[in-house]
Amino acid sequence: MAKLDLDPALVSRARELARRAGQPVVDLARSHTTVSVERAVLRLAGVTGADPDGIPWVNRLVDAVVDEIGLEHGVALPVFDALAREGLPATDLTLLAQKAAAGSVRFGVPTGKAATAARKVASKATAVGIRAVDRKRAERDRLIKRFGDPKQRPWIYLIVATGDIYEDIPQAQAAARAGADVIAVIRSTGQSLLDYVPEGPTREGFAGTYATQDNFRLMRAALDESSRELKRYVRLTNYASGLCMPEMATLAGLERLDMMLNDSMYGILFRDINPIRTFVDQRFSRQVHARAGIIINTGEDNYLTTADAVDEAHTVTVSQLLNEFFAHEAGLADWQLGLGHAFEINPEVPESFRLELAHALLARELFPDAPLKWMPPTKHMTGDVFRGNLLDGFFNLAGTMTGQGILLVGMMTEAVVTPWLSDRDIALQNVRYVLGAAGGLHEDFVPAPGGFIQQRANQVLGEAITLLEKIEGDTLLQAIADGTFGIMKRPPDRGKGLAGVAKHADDYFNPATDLLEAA
Amino acid sequence: MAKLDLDPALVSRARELARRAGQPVVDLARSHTTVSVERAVLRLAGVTGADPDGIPWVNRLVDAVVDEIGLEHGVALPVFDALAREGLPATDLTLLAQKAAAGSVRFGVPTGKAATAARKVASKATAVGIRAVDRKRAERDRLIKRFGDPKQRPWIYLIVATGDIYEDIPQAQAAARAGADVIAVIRSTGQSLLDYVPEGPTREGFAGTYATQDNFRLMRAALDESSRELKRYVRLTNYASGLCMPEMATLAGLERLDMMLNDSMYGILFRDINPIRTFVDQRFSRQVHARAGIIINTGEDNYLTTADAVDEAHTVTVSQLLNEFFAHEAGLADWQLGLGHAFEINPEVPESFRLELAHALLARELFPDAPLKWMPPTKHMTGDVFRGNLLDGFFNLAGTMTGQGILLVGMMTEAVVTPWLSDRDIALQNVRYVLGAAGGLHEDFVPAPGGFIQQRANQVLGEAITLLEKIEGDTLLQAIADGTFGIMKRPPDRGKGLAGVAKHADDYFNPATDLLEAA
Amino acid sequence: MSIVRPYGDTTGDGMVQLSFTLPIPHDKRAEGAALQLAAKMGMDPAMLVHAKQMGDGFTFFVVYGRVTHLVDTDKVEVVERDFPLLSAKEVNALVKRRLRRKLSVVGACIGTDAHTVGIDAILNVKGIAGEKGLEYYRELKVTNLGAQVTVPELVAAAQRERADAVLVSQVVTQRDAHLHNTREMSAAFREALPADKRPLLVVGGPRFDESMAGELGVDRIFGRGTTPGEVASYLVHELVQS
Amino acid sequence: MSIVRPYGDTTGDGMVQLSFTLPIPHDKRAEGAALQLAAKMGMDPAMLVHAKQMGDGFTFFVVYGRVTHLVDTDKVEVVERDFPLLSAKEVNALVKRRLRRKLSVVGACIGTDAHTVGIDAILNVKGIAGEKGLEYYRELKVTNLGAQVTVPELVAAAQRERADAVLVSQVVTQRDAHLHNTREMSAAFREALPADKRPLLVVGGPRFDESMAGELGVDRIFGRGTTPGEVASYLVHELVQS
Ligand code: B12
Ligand code: B12
Ligand SMILES: Cc1ncc(COP(=O)(O)O)c(C=O)c1O
Ligand SMILES: Cc1ncc(COP(=O)(O)O)c(C=O)c1O
Repeated sequence: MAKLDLDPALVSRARELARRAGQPVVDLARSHTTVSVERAVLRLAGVTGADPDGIPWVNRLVDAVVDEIGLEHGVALPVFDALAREGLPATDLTLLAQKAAAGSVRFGVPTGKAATAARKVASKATAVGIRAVDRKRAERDRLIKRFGDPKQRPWIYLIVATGDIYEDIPQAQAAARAGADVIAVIRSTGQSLLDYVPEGPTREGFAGTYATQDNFRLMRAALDESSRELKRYVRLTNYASGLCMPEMATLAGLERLDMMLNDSMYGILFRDINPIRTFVDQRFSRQVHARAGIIINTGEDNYLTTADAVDEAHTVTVSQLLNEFFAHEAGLADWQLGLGHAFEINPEVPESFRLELAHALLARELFPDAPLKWMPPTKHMTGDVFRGNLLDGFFNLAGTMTGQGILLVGMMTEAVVTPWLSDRDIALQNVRYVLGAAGGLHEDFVPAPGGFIQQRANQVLGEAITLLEKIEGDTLLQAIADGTFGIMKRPPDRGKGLAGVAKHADDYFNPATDLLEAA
Repeated sequence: MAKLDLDPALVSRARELARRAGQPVVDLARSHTTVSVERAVLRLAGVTGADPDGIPWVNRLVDAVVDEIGLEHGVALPVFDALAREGLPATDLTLLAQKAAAGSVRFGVPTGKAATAARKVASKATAVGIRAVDRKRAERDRLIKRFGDPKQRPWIYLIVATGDIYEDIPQAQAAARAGADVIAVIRSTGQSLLDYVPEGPTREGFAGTYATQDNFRLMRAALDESSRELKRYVRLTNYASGLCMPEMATLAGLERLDMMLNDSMYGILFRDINPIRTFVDQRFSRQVHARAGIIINTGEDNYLTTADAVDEAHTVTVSQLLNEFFAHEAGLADWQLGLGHAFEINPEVPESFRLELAHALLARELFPDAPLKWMPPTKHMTGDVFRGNLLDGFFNLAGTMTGQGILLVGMMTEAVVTPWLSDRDIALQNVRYVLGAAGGLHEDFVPAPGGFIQQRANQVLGEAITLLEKIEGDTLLQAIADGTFGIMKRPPDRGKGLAGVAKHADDYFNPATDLLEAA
Repeated sequence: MSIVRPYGDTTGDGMVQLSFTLPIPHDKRAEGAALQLAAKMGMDPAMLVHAKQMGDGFTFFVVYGRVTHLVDTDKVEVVERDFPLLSAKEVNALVKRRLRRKLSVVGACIGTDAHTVGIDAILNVKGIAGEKGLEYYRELKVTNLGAQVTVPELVAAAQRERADAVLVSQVVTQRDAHLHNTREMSAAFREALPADKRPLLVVGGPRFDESMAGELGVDRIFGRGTTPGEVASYLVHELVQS
Repeated sequence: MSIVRPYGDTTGDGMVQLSFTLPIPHDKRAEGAALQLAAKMGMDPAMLVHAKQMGDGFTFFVVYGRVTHLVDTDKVEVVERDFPLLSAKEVNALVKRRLRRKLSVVGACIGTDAHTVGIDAILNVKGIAGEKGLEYYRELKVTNLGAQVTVPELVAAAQRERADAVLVSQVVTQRDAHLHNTREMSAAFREALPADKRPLLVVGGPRFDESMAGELGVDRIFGRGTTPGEVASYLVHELVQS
């Protein structure tokens, strides 16, 4: 089914360059930790709940440890050591956090026997959490077996974004009934910069609903109901992104979310989060996703909202190759790689649709086993909703003609509001029409040999290789600082959350990473 | 560019069968005349204007002749004989009509010298009219040379239908400016059953504007203005259809209309006009169109509004072959054959878009030199205007992917109202997007050998041949009576306008036909 | 709950979408004019999200916003079906038993309207939406006059066929053609026949307002998506049962 | 002519298109409810042309019809440009000659809004619609703080940079986030600085109502499609010329 006549040697070279450009970042991630990584460990070990101000006990506990002895040892050793000293069982970890918050617990880094004991209890406690994740994965497998997967590719992915979980739920169920295979609950605009995960069911988000463990659970339960009704397992998506990326991944694993937005650079570029913080958080979160059987969705589509989709098409390819490398390194399998790309070429550009086909096919053929995530037009959507629905139709068509795996359904009101109930219905009708009427058209789509589409795809691949060569020489961190991706310049010593990063001390201990890497 | 792998022997056989099925109808047309054919002759010979009740003098004159001596001799001989007897010059033919209406002229069929003289003057007078048509054709050629043809295929064809020529004009000009290459002024619902052509500029049509010589002239002048402004010759279309088909063709030739809706069976099926009346009128009107350099548009699309577009697809093919035969017989060249077909498959049918592509390509490959007229979805359009605009987009795409010649632009409000100004603008934007973004996609559209599209096209061709064999055996008139086309049953001895048909007497004389056939 | 509001994405948000053209060129004043109209329609706040000039002197607008109006579903006036839906079997049985002759129905599309698909869907055996048309009913005698029937022709046919009911279709509505034609038709029947001899007058078509029957002088109006079964049930209810 | 009506296909026809959802299932009553809303909005007659149930309890409607309202273009209130449009050269010359120092502009996207494309279009050299952004102007000193800037950070930056003007962008509008953030920002400047030391406060974004400046406590609002030249001209007009 190779339609582009790509040179396999060039493709290998591109992958090898991505590996070489990515490896230093992996080394960085392996030698650093962050407050959120540590909080994620504590969540796996069983700390739950929040103080009366809504600050989670994991935050209080990590903060207490950091205040006293810093982050560089990891929190597991000092925490389990303190637990032992307090004479509490591992199931009372939350109680320890409360005591620590009250200032009644002291922390130190144990050595010798105390360390060995703490390590052992810590590993055991964390393993309980990881087993919970494993059970959720098995449960998902069972439910998929029982209810079945969507009949068609691409899977149909829809967002809800009311800000209120109790409005989101009926809208998500209506969408599922109308054909959605995947529901994503968009997060409130502010959440990614919060250095804690809010608690409880929530009703007050802006342009999105807070991601909380309770909201995850409520929505997953609602979609389980829909799955039963529809005899089709409806997947749930949220974001492992922002300052709490590792914790989000953990909560997703614990609440059986099925996909997570999880990009190696999105937070850096679009949330101005510190690059090192992001890469460290990213590696941990991906290890959790790998274990939880969660499909990640990367965010290359976003670059094309700030950069031009024709001029910068190759930056998408480069980023996909990097995301692939980081994902494999963290243990994710190809079927878990929802690499992102988007239909964002200015519709006024001559042959824009054929250019989109070329770009979409290039991704398809570079990553034949990944369930590519195909994102709809956003930047060139205007208040002209009639035109908007038309563009979305051509986006859907490109998706089916090029065999995309996950189709994020575009809304005619993209430039106006977060989607209305009716927008979603109209959008799904659009998808149903296109997939129904032209679902087999890919059979008759044969890019002319040496023609416009093949030439364009090969050109983008060539530009991607040139760029990768440059990145490999300059380092990826420097490339990010230079504005290579999405024209956003993000130097490694700037951005939010840097304070929450520490280089491992020699005695750094993280039972979760150990367990995840042992598998 | 043959994409369907049609068997040339089958194609030839289909054409031969159409010839054999059509010939008896041509023989019928050659041996009959109608009141409208005769009125057309008088129009060419210079009769203009109407009585105070709005009944054209051509009608009064033909009626007077018919009352006295019947229709079977044609009106030219008796009229020019009477003119001579009244001592009037040929330029005073209208005066004669007025006298005849007042009852002060007697008519007979001259013989001998009187007949020879009448024939000569009649021929000369009619030739003046035909020369006027020739001049208009030359003028069109000049203007096209000066302003240019549209840059792209398909030509973009838009309708205006306010009922008021003075609202139509600015709307047509706005449409031309927004990209229309062809403007069609839809006629008032009642007009096709009027056995006369209304006179003067008009403002009171229902769902369309009366076709009158003055309205033709006003709109043509307005579009000449637009052509000058836009540096692109904007074509004008109306209807040579209904009871006055021959006169409409004549007026179109005299006022430099560029295309005319002119089908061999539309009036029979959808206006319940007598089949023989229609076939006679049709042959004359096509001879005029041939002379005037007018492109005809046939009406096969209409069948698919009453019959199913999949089940009855082959009836469209059969009708196209018949229309082609009748057109060639009447002297039309291939470039003048805007054979009709339509995107009318129920969008809920699986692979409906690929079926549309198969049907559209079949027409394209059967008639490679004809500027096929591709009609938009109407029957399956609903009040859901958002969905409507999407369907129209896929219609436009099928048009460009299969190389259609004339694209009648679909409107999102198809199921609601005759088009609003804004509907037209939205529709043109749709066309511009599709042609701009995917105008070259046909290069990459290669129906899989032996696949869905090729199979479907060959199946339709096969069904068409089977039906043509049946028609050849039963006669075309019988087939029409049986409801073969559009499930409308129309026996040859029923329907409107039969009274206005006569079999030629031996001395039948028609100077226009003689001149047109001499060429 | 009888009071509702339009729903965008949150209960009670009142959001609607509106589009229209104003016959003025596009500039700030035109945008203000568009917002003025939206305000008069009760949109507050109204967001002008799209404006595009067409030709010289027209601008198309798309507006989104919240309407302040409340909808009271208790105050809705609808022509509810006030007769039971019967199967073809039941219709036939009732006609046979109570009327003891076939019920005569004359159908046509009058005026210059040539849209027969709708009336044929009701009358022809083929029917629509999986229901057979009235011709399929053994006890109904159907005369379908087709399209472009003049009112005098229709009245004559009704008399000739001793029509119990006359079914008229009107699809073209531009300049209220359907209303004019319907009024002309009902007046002609009133003129031609005394009240007790007059057939039941039924009109149908996709753009009728079903509540206008009285105003138009007919007994019943059927709109978009009517099925033959509904019509047959209505005829039996009016002509056989009451 | 100052009175106009919406235009469908004939002058004065008053035709508009409307769509919305009601939180009720689809039936005749729901259609009646939809028409009731259309009537309240001034549509008469209103044609319900599409109705589709979504999920259990919602129905989407499309309505076409004539509105009875008149639009009076003389009564339109718009924020017209009340300053001359200047070229970059003219702007630079005026600042240089009259102000005799660089004019300091601080820009940011505040709150949790991370949409920088709009403010960057105004500030960055690259600009938009063929016009260079304010950084290109030799006599302007631009400090672009980027996105997700808190109000205290913005006030501090404005003081540090001795800002003559503060330019704030707000793109997210759900639950009126843009209005809340703008009010918070203008209040903070009022609190932090005496009136005569306060920089000119300018906000922009695609969904602002330009006439709300007073209400929001800012000096000017710029909406959809603003170009850098307009902003520069306005700044010079307010800060240099008057
Ligand atoms: C098919 C069609 C045609 C065919 C008609 C073939 C035929 N033999 O009927 C052809 C191609 C010939 C045609 C021609 C024209 N058409 Co036409 N046509 C349509 C189309 C595409 C579909 C109509 C249809 O068949 N609907 C399907 C049937 C089943 O639905 P229905 O009619 O609503 O009927 C249902 C109910 O309303 C009800 N019902 C209807 N009648 C009755 C009667 C009774 C007694 C009862 C109980 C119930 C009932 O029950 C039916 C079943 O549920 C519509 C657009 C659209 N998508 O709606 C335009 C449309 C109706 N046509 C239109 C026009 C303007 C024309 C022309 C006048 C254009 C022109 N100037 O050339 C011509 C001339 C026709 C004429 N003189 O009337 C306009 C009318 C605009 C308006 N609102 O006034 C429309 C809306 C298209 C448009 N937007 O311009 N047309
Ligand atoms: C690009 C984009 C993004 C990019 C932003 C990248 C970046 N660095 O800016 C990314 C992908 C990161 C993004 C993310 C999100 N986005 Co966003 N995004 C858009 C999009 C597609 C285009 C916006 C844009 O760039 N327009 C182009 C610029 C040039 O236009 P502009 O902003 O209007 O600016 C002009 C004028 O308004 C004016 N102007 C603007 N600001 C200022 C300031 C001053 C002082 C002046 C004088 C003038 C001025 O001048 C500019 C030039 O003419 C819109 C949809 C759309 N098509 O509009 C959605 C949209 C704005 N996003 C939206 C949302 C909800 C989000 C998210 C919150 C979704 C989520 N929950 O994950 C996230 C989070 C963002 C956050 N925290 O703010 C919504 C907002 C809904 C609403 N009305 O409240 C929109 C409308 C999409 C939708 N329908 O849901 N988004
Ligand atoms: C990869 C990725 N992560 C996260 C987000 C959303 O970010 P946040 O919730 O952090 O605002 C997006 C936006 O669409 C994304 O593409
Ligand atoms: C071939 C043809 N003739 C005529 C017409 C219109 O007919 P009339 O003006 O006779 O109603 C149509 C309708 O679209 C048509 O397709």
